[in-house]
Formats: sequence, C-alpha cells, structure tokens
Amino acid sequence: MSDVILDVQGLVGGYGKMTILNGTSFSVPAGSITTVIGPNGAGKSTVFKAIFGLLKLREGRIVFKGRDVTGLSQRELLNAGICYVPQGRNIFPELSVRDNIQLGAVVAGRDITDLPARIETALDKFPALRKRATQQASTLSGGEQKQLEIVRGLLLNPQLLLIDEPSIGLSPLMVQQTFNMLKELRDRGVSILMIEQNARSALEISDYGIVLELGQTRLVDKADRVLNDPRIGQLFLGGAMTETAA
Amino acid sequence: MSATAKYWRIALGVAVIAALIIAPMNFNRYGLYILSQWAVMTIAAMGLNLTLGYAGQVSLAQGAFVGIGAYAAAIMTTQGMPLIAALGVAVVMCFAIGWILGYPALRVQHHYLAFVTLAFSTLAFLVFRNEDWLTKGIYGISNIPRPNVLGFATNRPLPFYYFCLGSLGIVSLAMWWLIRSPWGRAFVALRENPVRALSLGIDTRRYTLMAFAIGSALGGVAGTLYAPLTQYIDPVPFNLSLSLDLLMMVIVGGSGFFFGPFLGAMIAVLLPEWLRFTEGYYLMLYAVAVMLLLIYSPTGILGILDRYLSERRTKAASALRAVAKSRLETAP
Amino acid sequence: MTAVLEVSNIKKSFGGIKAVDGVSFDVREGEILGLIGPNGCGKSTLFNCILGQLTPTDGEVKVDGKVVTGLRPSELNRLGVSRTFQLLQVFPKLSVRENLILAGQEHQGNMMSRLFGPSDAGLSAAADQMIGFFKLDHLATEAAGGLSYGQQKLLDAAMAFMGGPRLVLLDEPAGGVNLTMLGDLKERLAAINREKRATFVVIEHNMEFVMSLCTRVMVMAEGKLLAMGTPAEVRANPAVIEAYLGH
Amino acid sequence: MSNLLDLLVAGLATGAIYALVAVGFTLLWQTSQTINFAQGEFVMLPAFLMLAVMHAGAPFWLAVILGILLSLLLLGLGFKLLLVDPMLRHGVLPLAIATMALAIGMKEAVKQFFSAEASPFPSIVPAGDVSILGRVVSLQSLGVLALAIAVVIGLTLLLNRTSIGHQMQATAQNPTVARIIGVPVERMILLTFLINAFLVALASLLITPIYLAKFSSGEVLGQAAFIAAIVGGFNQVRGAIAGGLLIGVVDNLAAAYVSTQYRAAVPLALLIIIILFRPQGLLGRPEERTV
Amino acid sequence: QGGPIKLADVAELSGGGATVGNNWKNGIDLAIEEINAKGGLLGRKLEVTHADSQSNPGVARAQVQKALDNEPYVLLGPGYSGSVKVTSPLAAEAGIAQIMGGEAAELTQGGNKFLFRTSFGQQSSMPKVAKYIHDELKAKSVAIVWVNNDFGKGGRDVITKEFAKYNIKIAADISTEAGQADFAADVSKIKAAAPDAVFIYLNEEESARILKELKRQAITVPLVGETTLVGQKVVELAGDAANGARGHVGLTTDAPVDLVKAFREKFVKKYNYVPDHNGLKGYLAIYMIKATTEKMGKVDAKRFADTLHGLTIKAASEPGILMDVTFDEKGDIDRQGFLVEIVEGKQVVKQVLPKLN
Ligand SMILES: Nc1ncnc2c1ncn2[C@@H]1O[C@H](COP(=O)(O)OP(=O)(O)OP(=O)(O)O)[C@@H](O)[C@H]1O
Ligand SMILES: Nc1ncnc2c1ncn2[C@@H]1O[C@H](COP(=O)(O)OP(=O)(O)OP(=O)(O)O)[C@@H](O)[C@H]1O
Ligand SMILES: [Mg+2]
Ligand SMILES: [Mg+2]
Repeated sequence: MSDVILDVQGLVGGYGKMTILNGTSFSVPAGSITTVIGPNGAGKSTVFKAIFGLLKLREGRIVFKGRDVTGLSQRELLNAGICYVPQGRNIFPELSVRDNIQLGAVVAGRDITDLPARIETALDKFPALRKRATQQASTLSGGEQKQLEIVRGLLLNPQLLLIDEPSIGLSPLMVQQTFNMLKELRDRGVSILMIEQNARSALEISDYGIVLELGQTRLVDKADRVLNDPRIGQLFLGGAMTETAA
Repeated sequence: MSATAKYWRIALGVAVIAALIIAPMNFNRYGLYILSQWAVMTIAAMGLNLTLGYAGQVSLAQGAFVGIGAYAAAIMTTQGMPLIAALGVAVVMCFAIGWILGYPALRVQHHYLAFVTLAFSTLAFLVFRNEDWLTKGIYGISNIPRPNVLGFATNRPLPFYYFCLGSLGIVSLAMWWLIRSPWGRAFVALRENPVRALSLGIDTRRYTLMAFAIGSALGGVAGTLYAPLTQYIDPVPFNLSLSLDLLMMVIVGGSGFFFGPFLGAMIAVLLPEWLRFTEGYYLMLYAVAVMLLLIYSPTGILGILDRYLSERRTKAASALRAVAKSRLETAP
Repeated sequence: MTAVLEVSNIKKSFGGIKAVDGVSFDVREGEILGLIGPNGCGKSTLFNCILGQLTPTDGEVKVDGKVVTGLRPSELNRLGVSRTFQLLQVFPKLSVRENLILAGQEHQGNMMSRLFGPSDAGLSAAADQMIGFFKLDHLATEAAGGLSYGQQKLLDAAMAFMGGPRLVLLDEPAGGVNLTMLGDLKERLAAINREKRATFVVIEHNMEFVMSLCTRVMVMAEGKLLAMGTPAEVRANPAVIEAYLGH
Repeated sequence: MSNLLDLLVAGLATGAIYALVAVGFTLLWQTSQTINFAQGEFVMLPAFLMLAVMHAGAPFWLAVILGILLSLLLLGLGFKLLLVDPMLRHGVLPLAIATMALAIGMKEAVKQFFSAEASPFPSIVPAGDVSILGRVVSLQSLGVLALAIAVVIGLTLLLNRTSIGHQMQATAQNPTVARIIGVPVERMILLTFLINAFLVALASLLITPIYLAKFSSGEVLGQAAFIAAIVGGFNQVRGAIAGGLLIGVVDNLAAAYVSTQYRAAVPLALLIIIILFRPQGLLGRPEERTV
Repeated sequence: QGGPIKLADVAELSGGGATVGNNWKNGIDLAIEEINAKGGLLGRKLEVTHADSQSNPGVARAQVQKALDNEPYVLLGPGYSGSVKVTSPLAAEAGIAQIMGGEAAELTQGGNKFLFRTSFGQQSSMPKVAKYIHDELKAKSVAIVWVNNDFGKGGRDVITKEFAKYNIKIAADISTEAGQADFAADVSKIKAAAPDAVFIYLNEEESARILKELKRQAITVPLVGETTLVGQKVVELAGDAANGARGHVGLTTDAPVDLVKAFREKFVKKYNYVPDHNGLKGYLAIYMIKATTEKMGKVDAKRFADTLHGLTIKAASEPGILMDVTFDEKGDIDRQGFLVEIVEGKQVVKQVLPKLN
C-alpha cells in the first residue's frame, strides 16, 4: 500500500445523543480513488461530515498527511488541501450559476490569477452549465445542480477530494464524464474519497473499496476484490439485481 | 410514552386547573383583573398560535380581530343585547374577515404576508377611530355591562374571572381536538412543506384559509371577553402593538406547542406586573427578560421542555438501532 | 387497453428557455413507462406540468379521458394520481409514521369526517406496513429530517403509495438508494403494478433499473421527444446512445 | 397644479427619510436573513449618544465621531454577539421578536436615563432652504436624499460586484454550504451588522434634526421603513429607495386628495395591490424555483 | 401622629402619552418634596406611588384598581381622558377623590362627585378662544387643525360648536396623527381653503412642525391655539417659525406671575428641562390636596371631595397653588387665564382673562 494521505481512527459521534459512528476507522492511500459503500443510513455521509469538521466527535482522530486535523475549521481544512462536495442540494439559490462557481474558487484564498481560464475549461466539460451561466442557480435541473457542485469542488483544486454520491441525478453520459474526470484527477496525483450507491461503476474506477455498516468499517480492500466478493455482492450490491439486469 | 408518565401528566394538569380555580378566591380585585386579562389574552394567542405556530402563516392582524370582537360586544351589549349574541356575531364576522384575509396568503408569504396583515390591522384601527357613528370614535364606549351567565351575575371580579376561565377551558378543549385531528396534521404540513402537501392531495388553499379564519375567530372570542372585562373600550388598545404583543406571546411561549400561548400570555401579562416594584425600570427589565429567554431558548419556553423530551426520544431510537445492529451482525 | 394518461403537445418555457417543447404521449392502463433523457432535457418540468405544479404554456393533459390541465396538484392527487420528487421533499419535523399518515389522510372520508374522526384517520396500520416494507422500522418515530439521503428517498416513495394511487409518477426514485434495497423497491413496484393494476411513469438515470422494470421507455432531449419503444429498442437506438447513454 | 408639485416634493423629502432607514432592513435581510424590528430605535439611539457626549461638554464634531464609534460598538458588535448569534440558526421569527423586545428596552432606557422630552438636534447640513421647481425645500431633506442614494449605490456595488458582497449573500442564503466552500461566515455576519450600525448612525445624524431627538421617534420611522422595504422588494437594496419615496409621496397625496382621517391606510391599501400583483415587490427578484 | 399620608398616582409614563405623564409625575414629585421638606401635611409626610398606565385604558383600570385596593388618601391621574373615563367609576365607588389631568369636556358632566380637574376643561377654554377669534380677529372663516386623539378631537368638537354660535364658517377641518412629521399636505389644504385664521390644536412637537411648514408655504393669516401652540417648548423647537402664533393659556410656565416663574426655576433646577402645562398640573394637584386637608384640619378621605367642592384657594395663603383658583360642584376649575402671542421667540401676554368669580 502506498503512503497514506488521510487516516481516520476510531471515530465515535453522532447527532445529539444519538451515536451513529461507533469506532469507524480506515485510511486513504495517497493518489488513489477510494470508494465507500454501504446500506442507506450506514453513516457514510456522517463520516464525511466528521472528517470535514461539521460533526462533533466524541472520540477518534483524523490525520491528514501526518497532521492531526481533528476539529479544525472548514477554512483551515480547505487551506490544508481537503475539499468536500456534499450530498443533496448545496447551492446558493439566488446567485447566478457563474457567481456560484466563482465564489467556490475565490473564497478558499489561494491564487486566482488563472481562475477565469480554469472556469472556462471546467465549463467545457459541462456544456449544460455554460448554457445556463447567467441563470439563477435555483432554476437549474436536479442534475445540473449536481454538476454545478462538482465543478465548484474541482475548482478548489484540492489534494484530497471528499465527494458524496456524485452520480445521483446525473445521466449515464455525465456519470461517465465525471468518473473520467476523477480518474484524470487521480492521475494528476489528487487523492479521492468517494461515496457511491452506484457501487459497481464506482468500484470499477476505484483502487480501493471500503464497506461501512452501522458506523463501523466492515471491510477495506482492493476495489476489484470488494467488487467480486460474493458476500458483499449479496449484502450491498444487490446481487439479485445484476442477473435481471444483464 | 410510558403509562406512569401519562398519569403524572394528568395529575399535573388536574393540579394546575385546581390551582387556577381555588387560588384566586382570596385575591384582591386587581389580582383577579390581571388573571382574567391573562385568560382573555391566552385565547387570542391560541388563535394566533394556530395560524402561525401550526399552519406557519405570519399574521400581524390578531389584535385587530380582538378589537372587532370587543367592539361587537361593546356596541351590542350597551344596546341591551345579551353577550352571547355578541359572541355569535363576533365569531362569524371574524371568521369571515379572517377567511378573506387569508386570500393574500395564497399569493404571498413571509414578510409580504406580514405586511398585508399589518395593513389590515392599521385599517381596522382607523375604522374604530374614525367611524364615530358606530364606535363612538376616539371617545370610546363606556359602561359596558358584564353578562349574566346561567343566571349568575358576573359584575363582581371573582365570578367574572371564573367566566373567563370557563371560556378559556372550552376554547382549549376545542383547540386540542382540532390539533390532534387530521386537520392539525394538515396545518403542520402546510408549515413544513406546502409543495409536498399539495402533491399529497392536501388542499393547501382551503387549509390556509381555515387556519386564518379559525385563528381570527378566536381573536374575536377574546375580544368579546375583553370588552366586559375593562367595561370601557376605545381604539387605542387595538392598534398594531397588540398584534405584536400577541405575536410575542406565541413565540415566547413556544410557537406550535399547544400550551405555548398559556405561558406566553403569562409572561406578557403577569411578568410586567410582577416587575412593577422596580417603578420606572419595569418595562426595561421585562424587555431584557424576554430577550434573555429567547437567547436561552429561541424556540420559546416549551422549546426547553421539547429539547429534553426529544433527547429521551433519541435514546429510545438508539436502542432500536442497537437492536437492528445486533440483527445485522448475526448475518454473515 | 385504455390510456390512463394522455399528454398532448405540452409546452413550457421560462423566459427564453423552452424547457419542454411540444411533448405528446399516452400511458396505457397498467404499464410501467420509463422516461429518460439528458440532464436538463425537461423531464421534471414535464412532470410538473402534468401534475399542475406548473401551468404549461401550451398543451393538454387528460386522465382517464378527462381533461385535467389547470387542476391543482391536490385535486389531481385525489383523482388517484400521485408522485415523488427528485429533490428530497418530506416533512422534516414530523416523524416517519406521521409523514406516511399525512400522505394518506386526505383520501379518507371528507373534511368534516376527518375533523371529528380518529386522530390517525385509521391509517396507523397501513403506515406501519409501508414502514415495514421499506425497512424503516427502527426509524418509525424519528423526525424525517434526520434521515439519511437514501432513507428520505425511500420515505418519499412510500408516501406516494399511501393514498392507493392508480397512476404514480416517480422522479428518480433510485437516486442514492442502496442497490440491494433497490432490488426490493423494483419488485415492490412490479407487485403493485400487477396486483393493484397501478400504472407508473418513472424518470430514472439508472439504466439497469429502467431497463429491467419498464415495459416501454420514452426518451427526451432538449424538451422534445427523441424516441419511444421497448427497452431493447431504445437501448439500441444510436440517437439515444449519442445523446444520453454514451458508449 | 403647483399644489400637486408641493406635495410631490414634500413627499419625496419624507420618502427619502424612510428610504434611508429602509436600506438597513433590506441589507440585513439580504446578508443575514434577519428582520430587525428595532431598526427605527437603532436610528433614534445614536442621536442620543451624541447628545450625551455633548452634554459632557465635548464639541459637536467629537460627539459625532464618538457617537458613530459607540453605535458601531453597541448596535453592531454588541447586537451581533448578544442577540443575533444565539438566534440566527432558529429562523426569522425568534430574532424578530427579540428585536421587538430590544426596541421596547431601548425606548424605555432612553426615556429613563435621558428624558421623555423631545430635544432639538444640531444639523450638519445647513438649515437653509433652496427652491426647486419654484418650491422651497430644506437643504436637510436634500442631504437625506443624497445620502440615501449614495448609500444604496454603494451597497449595491458592494453586494453585486465584489467578492465580499457575494460571500455575504452566500452566507445569508446557505450558511452551511458557505462554510463548506470556506466563506468566513462569522466574519461576514459581523461585517453585515457593523455596516448596518454605521448606516443607522449616519441616518440618525441627518434625520434627527428634522424629527427631533425623542425616545419614541423610532416607532413611526421603523414602521414606515419596514413597509417601504417590503414594497421596494425586500431582497434588493435599491428597492428601499423606490419603496421609501413611493410611500412618502403616496402618503401626502392620500392626505391631500383622499382623506386625512384615513391617510395612514390609503397608501397601505394601494401597496397591498402592488404586492398582490407583484409578490416580490417593486424591484425584488422573483421567488426561486420550488419544484 | 399617624404614619405618612399615602397618595396613589396612575399616569401615562410610557406609550403615546409618555411626555404628558412624565411631566405630570415630575410636577407631583416636586411638590411633595417641597411639602415634606417643610415638615409635611399636618405634621405627616406625604408619600406617593406612581403606576404606569402605558397610555392604555385597560392597563389604567388595572393600576387604579390596584391603587384603590391599598386605599390611598387621594387618587392622582390619569391624564388621558379615556383612561379617566374607565377609572373614575372605580374611584367613585371606593369613595376616594380623584384629581386628574384630563381636559375632555364630558368628564365632569357625568355628575361624578369625586372627580376634580387641575386645568380648564375644554368647555371653559375653547369659548374664550372662539370669542377672541371673533371679537379681536374678526375672522369669518377658520381652518381647524387637530390631532386625532381624545385630546384633539375633544377640543375640536367643542370649538366647532362655539364657532357655530358666532356663525364663523369652518373653511377646513383637518385631522392629523400624533407623531406626524410631514404636514405639507395639511398645510396645502389650509392654503387652498384660504381662511381668515387657523386654529391649531396639536401637541407641542407637532405644533412646532406645522408652524415650520406654514412658514415654508408662506401662510400669513393669524394662527390661534391653546397652551400647546404657544408654549415655551414650541418656541424652542420651531424657532422663528413660532413668531406670531397666539393662543389662550390657562396654565403656562411663562405666565407673568412671580410664583409661576419661581416654580419654573425650581422645576428646571430639579429636572433640567422646561415643563409643559402638565408639569404644572401635577404640581397643583398636590397643593390642592394640601389646601383641602388643611381646611378640614385632618386627613379624612371621606370628606375630602365635599370639602374641595366650592372651595376657593388663594395664592396669598397657599403659594403652592400659584394662582387663585375655585372649584365648582362639578369639580371644574375657575382661574385667571391669558391670551398670549409669540413675539421674537418670547411669550407676550396680550390680554388677561379674569377669574369669573
Ligand atoms: N441531521 C441528522 N439528525 C439526526 N440523525 C441523522 C441526521 N443525519 C443523519 N442521521 C442519521 O444518521 C444515520 C446515518 O446517516 P448518513 O447520512 O450518514 O447515512 P448514509 O450512509 O449517508 O446513507 P445514504 O446512503 O442514504 O446517504 C441515519 O440513520 C440517519 O437516521
Ligand atoms: N424556473 C425556471 N426558470 C428557468 N429555467 C428553468 C426553470 N425550471 C427549469 N428550468 C430549465 O429547464 C430545463 C429542464 O429542467 P428539468 O428539471 O425538467 O430537467 P430534467 O430533465 O429534470 O433534468 P434532470 O435529469 O437533471 O433532472 C433545465 O435546463 C432548467 O435549467
Ligand atoms: Mg449519504
Ligand atoms: Mg429532473
């Protein structure tokens, strides 16, 4: 295993009195795509929130590039090179699409000299957004909103990208697009930690897979091994389904 | 909720009611007057709590409806008609006007709705003040008689207090029934997610108008009690500030909680009186108290209780999860 | 086979944007029609126009041969047409069970009987059954707002069935739902479709799901109808591959 | 005709005052989704702070500077830390109510510790009149109008042209996401309230000479401004100008041509119609897509 | 012998009437301080509790109720006529005399035997104004501007009747709001009506504002009013716009009477602002109590009202009363009055209206 960029150790925490994470531990090898899968409500998104300092932890440490980043502010985490694309609808409804994107990139306080250019190249990959650049973000379609978030995330050019179910609402074509981009990023040395329910396609482009259940890591292994593990297949990849689909 | 907890609740309820009946017996006239005022304001606040707390429709007009009720009572009873008749008229009028006032709410929301209702209460005040022929204008209407209830005269403070308390009791029961019925749930749906509600066959128009109409009608009821309480009314007490006070009662008590208005009215009516010993500072202290309370619990007094309860609920939930967990862990 | 839903020449434009540009199709009694198409091609907007959430710029919608354009969503729902939403739409502060009861109550009796009837409008049992199926048992008393994305998605779907609808329009029901759960969901839909003769229109980007569930598939692109046919035909259609599926 | 002109100009003069106060409402809404029912009192107080300093024997200019600093401290920092922070996450109403209480508190405090009397206030704008369209207008009114317009232009540029402005709006529209992309949310909110505090101090400086320094003068102002803000379109700063001027003029015309007894209602009734036909207000942005 | 004499004051200390109420309160406190400093009343100290009516009749009733429950010697206030109306029956029922600040004509017409004024009721002040407008100004048509609350409406109704007697035409009848700031519309109406004189019946601040606007729109006809038009406060606020304003003054801190001048100095010294007539009213209320009690020779709440009825108090024997005054059976007041005009920012007494009897 190559050296580790993110190390999550024994996270315990949840919402109010409710414990969701009970001892979640795993590590993310640098320069890889690692995909987290697991049933609905397993605590996947919660782990991400925890890593990005949006959740009070009762126990556990989060180590990024050997530095303990537990409980840092989002701004500090961003500057450290971690960036987070959450699940669901996360835009500024009344701002224009372009402003939404720019805001994402400008704020994080790194050099923005080449920003316009980078925005253009990003928009090339997402023509739908270019078409809507001046529109109020809230008027976008579900998928377009997701694309907007992805673009915004990428423009922060992070070292570690936490991305929560990017494929939701995207058309197959766009899913391919996005996954390809993730691969490119990986090849440029960016480490990616992704949650996916669209697990098969996700694992196919991933190097490692993590299976999370009830806030605990049940399995960490090479992606293909996870993909082909019959037990995992039955429990989490809808084993039954694939036959009918084929 | 466990059985014992239930019995505790019932016991508490009985105790409070008993206290409300027995304690005031040796109160002086002033004390009784204030308590009666509390009962009256609670009724009005309950109405607003339905419109705002449950159905989520902001209204700055509740005070105006209290005014309408009060004037109906004042005008009719000084003409020798019985209060019950005035009550009928007030309820019908307020219900109708409330219904109409609900229509803007179908088009505009939040602060725009607040504005429309604000405009209405301003208009109502001006009508009370300017239409002398009907309302005696700024001079007001004096010598408003207190009613005979089931043959008992209520001129004395104590009987009149019981009259107010009784009315409060009846209104509360009706309200409780309304809230626990599917209607109550529909009102909440209106507040929580109108779009989804609509797609589930919930006629949001009808329920919105209902929320306004019923809420306003309760304002009218409060008004018909207010007039014989003070026995003199002029337009001033029914200006915008009353609406704002009622709004404050709802929020401070805990909007969307059944007992919120009771506590809210208590804060708004009794607290200033308690603070009067500080002479010129009492309103200042009152304001500070309200702010501190909201800072401590923005969801109002009952918000505190609710927090405690929901923690217990999550405990229960966690237990359920634990079960689910063990089940899954037995799986391969 | 009669048509439950007839959509003729629906148009919807926002300012300059033609979101839906003259779409017509029928949905036959008891079929499961898939609706696919690139992001922003107008699928959800089409749903919103059919269901009265938006008023179409032009065109007509019929349910059971009766014109329903201009009806409000609630009225349509009471005609037995229900839906789910693409973006999460639940009642966050209400418990899962309350959410489901709410979803069914307007189909029980009339306003007055509901006012004086039982608090749960006699739906507790039905609600718990639904909860059981969607594996939400341990969440029944929790606030819907506190559910995970996929759980809320499932709840949203469950709500659509509480009223015992004849026609259900589902907007990306599979998004974010775990594959195993998805299998069950699919079977459930098929079952309801078989037993209750309920008709479905399903927007979905998950091809396995669409192809294995739907009897017919309809493809939109840029507000217009691009193709219509059996899953196999559509999958083979080069235009569709170009615009949507990719290679 | 000349009469009508009189009314128009006078209306604009009053309207300018409303506009100046209304800007605060729109600003707070657009940058922190808060409604401040004490805005009127916020305008009332700085004048008294300045008077207090002057009673202590300081010259006017010093009083002004100290007054502005004090209101930045009290109405900006203090307000934000003590009242806004704990309540911001709990929706509009609790905070709105709290500000109502704050309004009562401020009025009572001024009455108790200063006076219940109205006292005159020195004007930084020379007190003279000029004649416009053959009608006398006080320079003070012109000053107010000028400031109002300047402020609105400034804020509009800030909010729509600068990154800071976008960050402020982002903070208001979706604090969590703002955090996620690294907006210093806390700082943005603080900035918002400091700006507002500065504005009310300026407003106080120009308005008080006309309205007199009195503990209760905030009531009328606050309400009129609230209405003006809504009519103009709550989510657009420049709406405040339109709304304010419109109210001022309509109020005067109503008093002159409809009824003095109902003058307070006529504009409202008229504006309700506007609201019903343009729910987002005169210059407001349309509501966002819901489904 | 005996502890302090308990007095209860209920006044508009907050809300719309706060200025009125606080002046009234300060006047009372000043008087009591003086009397107690001189050894009190019949050797007993005076003690007063102030309660705030929030300018709201409902609250006023509660507070008076509370006050009466503690059986005060005399009840003071309220100042708003509405609040007086709702409370006076309670005081009468309790048999306790009530000395109030209300000026509405009807208050003392109800045959209430326990209610006393501290100033001219409008029914006695307005005729003098009307007479002046008719005799001195020879006005045929008058525009009336009044503030639309019980104070303004009351005055407007009375003077309208008086004008009818002299068949003076009412060219314009303009109601304004308390706290109104913009009088352009109202003044332009006056302009349009072109009356021979304008009768202004507003509170001090509004008076000042309308005077400014009248000047701005260059209206030159005589401006006549009551205490609230020609008071010192108005001059202070309106500046030279106040020049030429004239009016009838029952009570004014600018009256050419040494005792009044002295009072004013004492007041300004204690509260460092110049009181309006409400300050005087409160002050007088206390000295009415002193004089009456000394007349009775003992503290007797029951006989207080009877004694005060028909009583004449001479400033010579009781300086605190400032000017000779007589109370009739209704509780109305009879006292010297003045017609004054503002000349170069100073009140100048044009005419002294003698006490009737
Ligand atoms: N805001 C919240 N308040 C309370 N409980 C929550 C909240 N968010 C999530 N939960 C609970 O925590 C558990 C885990 O939620 P989480 O969102 O991490 O699941 P997930 O693994 O992301 O599921 P999905 O695949 O559906 O997104 C769920 O059971 C949910 O009920
Ligand atoms: N209110 C609106 N104002 C302006 N444009 C709008 C509005 N609503 C939708 N649109 C545009 O109409 C197009 C269709 O939107 P719609 O949501 O129907 O797409 P969709 O087919 O559902 O896409 P997806 O698969 O991503 O959900 C989108 O490009 C969107 O930008
Ligand atoms: Mg998730
Ligand atoms: Mg869609």
